[in-house]
Amino acid sequence: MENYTASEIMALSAGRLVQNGDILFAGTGLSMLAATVAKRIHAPEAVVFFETGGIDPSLEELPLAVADPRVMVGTAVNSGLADALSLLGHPRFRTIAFLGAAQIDRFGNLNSTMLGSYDKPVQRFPGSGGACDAASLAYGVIVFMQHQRRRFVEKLDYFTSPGWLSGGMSRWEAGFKRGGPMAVVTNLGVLAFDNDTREMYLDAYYPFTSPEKIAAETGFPIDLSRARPCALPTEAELKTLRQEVDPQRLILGPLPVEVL
Amino acid sequence: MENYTASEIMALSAGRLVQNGDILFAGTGLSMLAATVAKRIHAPEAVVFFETGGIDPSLEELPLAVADPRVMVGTAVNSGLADALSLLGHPRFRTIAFLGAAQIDRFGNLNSTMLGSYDKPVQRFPGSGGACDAASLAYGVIVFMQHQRRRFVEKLDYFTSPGWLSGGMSRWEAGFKRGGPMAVVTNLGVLAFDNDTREMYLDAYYPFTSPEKIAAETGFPIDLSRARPCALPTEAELKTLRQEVDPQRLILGPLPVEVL
Amino acid sequence: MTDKIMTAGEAVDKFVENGDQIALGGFTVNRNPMHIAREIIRQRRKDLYLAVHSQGQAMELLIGAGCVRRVELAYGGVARFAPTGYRFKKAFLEKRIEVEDYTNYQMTLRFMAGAMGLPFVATRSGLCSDIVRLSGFSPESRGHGKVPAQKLKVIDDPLEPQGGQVVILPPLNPDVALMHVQYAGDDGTCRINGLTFADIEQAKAARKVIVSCEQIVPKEFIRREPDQNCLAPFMVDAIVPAPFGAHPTACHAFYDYDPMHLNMFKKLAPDDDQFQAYLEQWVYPFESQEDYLAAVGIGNLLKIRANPAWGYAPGLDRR
Amino acid sequence: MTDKIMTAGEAVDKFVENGDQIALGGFTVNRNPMHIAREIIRQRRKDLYLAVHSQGQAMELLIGAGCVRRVELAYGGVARFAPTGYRFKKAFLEKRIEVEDYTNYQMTLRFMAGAMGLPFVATRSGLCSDIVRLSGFSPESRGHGKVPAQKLKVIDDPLEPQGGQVVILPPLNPDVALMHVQYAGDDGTCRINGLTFADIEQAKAARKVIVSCEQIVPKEFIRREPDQNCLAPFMVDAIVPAPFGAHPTACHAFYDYDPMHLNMFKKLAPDDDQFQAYLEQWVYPFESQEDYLAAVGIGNLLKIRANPAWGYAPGLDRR
Repeated sequence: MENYTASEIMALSAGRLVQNGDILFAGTGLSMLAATVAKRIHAPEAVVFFETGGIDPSLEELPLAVADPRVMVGTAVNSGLADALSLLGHPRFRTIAFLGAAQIDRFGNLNSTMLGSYDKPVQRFPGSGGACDAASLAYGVIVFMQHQRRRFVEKLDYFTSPGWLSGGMSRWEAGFKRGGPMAVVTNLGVLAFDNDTREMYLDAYYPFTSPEKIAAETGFPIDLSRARPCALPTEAELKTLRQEVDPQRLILGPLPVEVL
Repeated sequence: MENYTASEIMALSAGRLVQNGDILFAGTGLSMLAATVAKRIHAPEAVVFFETGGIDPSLEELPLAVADPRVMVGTAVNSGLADALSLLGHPRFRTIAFLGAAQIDRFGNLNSTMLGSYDKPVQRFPGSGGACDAASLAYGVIVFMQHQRRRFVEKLDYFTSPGWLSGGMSRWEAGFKRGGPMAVVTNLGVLAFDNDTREMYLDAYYPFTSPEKIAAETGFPIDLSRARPCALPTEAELKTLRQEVDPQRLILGPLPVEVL
Repeated sequence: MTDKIMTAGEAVDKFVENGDQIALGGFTVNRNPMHIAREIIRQRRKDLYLAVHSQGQAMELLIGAGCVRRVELAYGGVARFAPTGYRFKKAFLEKRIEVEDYTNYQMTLRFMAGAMGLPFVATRSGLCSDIVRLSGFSPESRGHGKVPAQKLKVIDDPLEPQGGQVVILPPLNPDVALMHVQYAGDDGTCRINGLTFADIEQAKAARKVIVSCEQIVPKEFIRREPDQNCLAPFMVDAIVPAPFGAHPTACHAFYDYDPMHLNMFKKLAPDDDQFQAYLEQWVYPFESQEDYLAAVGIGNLLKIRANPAWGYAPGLDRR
Repeated sequence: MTDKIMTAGEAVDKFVENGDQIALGGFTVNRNPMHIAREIIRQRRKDLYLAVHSQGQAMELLIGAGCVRRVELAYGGVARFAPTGYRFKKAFLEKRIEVEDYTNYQMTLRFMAGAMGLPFVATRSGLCSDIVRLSGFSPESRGHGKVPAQKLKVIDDPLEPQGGQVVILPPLNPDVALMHVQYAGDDGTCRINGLTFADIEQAKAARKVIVSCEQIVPKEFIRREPDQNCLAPFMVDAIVPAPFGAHPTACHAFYDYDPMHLNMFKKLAPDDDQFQAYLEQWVYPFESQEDYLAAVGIGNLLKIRANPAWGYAPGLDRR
């Protein structure tokens, strides 16, 4: 047994991708934790903002929604959607968006709208919200996913948010000025995208899994040749995450058995 | 000698065109007086706003500029240009704009930019400011002019603000959804526009002038057949204007000799 | 004192008609115009056409109660209390509503274009996505009533030959905007504390505006700080006094969202009969907000009451 | 405490280069960034390319001092103190500057488009006018540096076949925005009291932002009321402490415009030699704002000091 949970290593793995000074477009859940833990550990000048308009809140309590009143306190500016969503694409800033989705394809395109079709709907998800905006306009995107075959698919039922489109140069050819997914952080490992083909490959796997298990849970062929074991959470990282970021474990959920 | 000045009868004549509930896009100078006197006399629910963003200020002192701090006090909302200039075209409201100009043509098109041309400039005026926006988007426009041949011209040196364009239906054909000049208030009289041709005609002349004098000061042929003497300022109107609206006579200038 | 001050019953009766396009203020769990939404259900409005970005508990009730025929939205959910809105999902899957998907930025820009009188607005957000390629509204509905002739259009950048493609979006000018604010002056001037979401754009874009508010204050008071105000009185058609009028969603500086109520709703919402029971218990009986609040209970209201240092209820049990 | 706090000398040296496109904050007689403008003159910047809506005293000085080559504007004047700016008019007529005329709404929309990353913005304002038909910039300048390839474009409404024509405007993304505000936090957060004009859009559209302010306050203080703040610290490159930094233009809640100074300027401005004498007396000698204010004189500063009940100086002799 490890002394950390999948949620914890996910939050920390994503947080490590944040650079000091980044402007972070956070959702709730794990993305909130990743942003906050990065700020507390190695990126103190990173700024968290919410699509609802809260810019750089103090976050004394964890918001459970991007419209939580907890995103409106201690902020530099309280504004609204127009202001916050404009910031996503601002060329002065390295804006990094954390997104989740129901489905992802090998180029990091996302579905958070539905299964089936408008004519024959099978399942409905909430829809883009600001996800498609972030995927279109931000400097970079970090995707959180549950690693399951039905979520890592050959073809999205609905294409909500643009990743690397069909790979290669297609994103630029379409008219996007920047952006694209940087990494996919799952409960099994961290995936990245090849610099030329923009196809997903396995970058790192957690100690409690293996490249083979990840391949089995991925619904399209995936390059394992560059896979390496993921760096373990340090004691200091876990302490910050548990004691400062989510002490009530509202998002992290139960502690690992070992620690309990 | 009359017991009122040209400025006074101009302000009052323009003010009479205001209806209760109108949303008034005011400049400074006479337009400010016309709006304020109308509010105090017969249009108490009219609202004055400024392109700078001051909506419905209390106007305890007369502003000398649309960016005067006096337009920011007692307001319903302090905003900015985007908000105020958007209000001009709002289809819910009868927005009336008061404009001045250096030149006007028979269809009420205005020049407030220059004489001569970019290549061979002869005189420079400040430019459109919000005038072209108001002329394009407002429900109606009231123009203040000094009545001189060189200002009432066959052809504008520069076409800053659209009036009835070339008359008839041309304003609608161009793509404008509403608007057009309602009246031109000068130091000699009040001019209006024919409902079909949209050509300017003389509607009313002040007691101290005559249709013939007005025709002589107008640089294009003008229909005098509908001209009638202008209603005189009442004692009550003059009292409101002098005692409440511009007691310092910052805009009205000297009192008439008779009153002095 | 304006004669626009009235009850929710009067406001809905006067300004909301069957088939109207309605913009709902707030965002998921915050400042939803719940008191007005409940009144719309009580007055049994039908075939409403919602235009929203990220809704929210008000949309859940309105769709669940069968008031809605058509929705343009970016997001349908109540955050952690319903990652996808239960009634929204069910109505979509059972094809009882037609849904057109946009993004939050697109919806915000469309409200902004409507508010500013712009003929359309352009963005690159959504290029190549199904949001741009597909439409959830039936072809027969196109061009009728408020349904735009086209969902949007993709064109080459008219200014930059090398600029690639851009998405052209139609403005929104809803029949009615509903919003809940903290303060209204007795002249009708409105003030929002905390984030404004897209409420101001929505109100300015709409033909009619119904505002419910926590408190009505004198004109002289609200105009002392006009920098903080967001809507002039002439933009507003009805001011509805409604303390806790956003409950069970939050209202910054007044109260937090109500996790007890939202968790209870979460349990009932997926089932048709149980949802009906919720309406029977929490919506139909209460013409007055006071009676509704009595049912919520003073104990719960005190739990969610905001602490002025934070504007929310610190330490609230939110599980 | 941010390391962005610096003198005007340092800010101009670091962030303003010859040939830069500069957006000036304020409007005619209000909140012009005068302290920074004077410093730009002292540092003898050349060939500046101003992008403004309705300027203003700062533009008068910059054009008069020969710092400016090119202007995009809607209005050049100082209200009653110069219905058309004297130095602006003279430079235009003598062809020492190239001028491109737009409208206030058009300029505001262009800044907004720049701030929001919109590829362009559309309006019907100006259809059929010479603003739309003519260009004051030379054909040779087109497409070079910040000069847009086209002033604007008139196209058929792409969404509505019966919608007529619309004007398509290019966004503005100036190299530098200059603005004067009432308060900055020591973290760089900015707050404006009173009207914002288009300052916020201008700052958000710009690549670099220099802010002068009346007072610097602690981060903890300015963030107590974030609803009132307008710019986050990361948007700002330099914070310049500058009490009376907009003088002789007004700064709401701090001071009125200075009619004595503006009338004096009005007398001197039309004549080249006398204007030069003005610069020698009021601009070149003063590296520090304190020395400039000493020259203005405490008596005059007290006359224009704002009364907090109104935010201006009631009864000020403004003839």
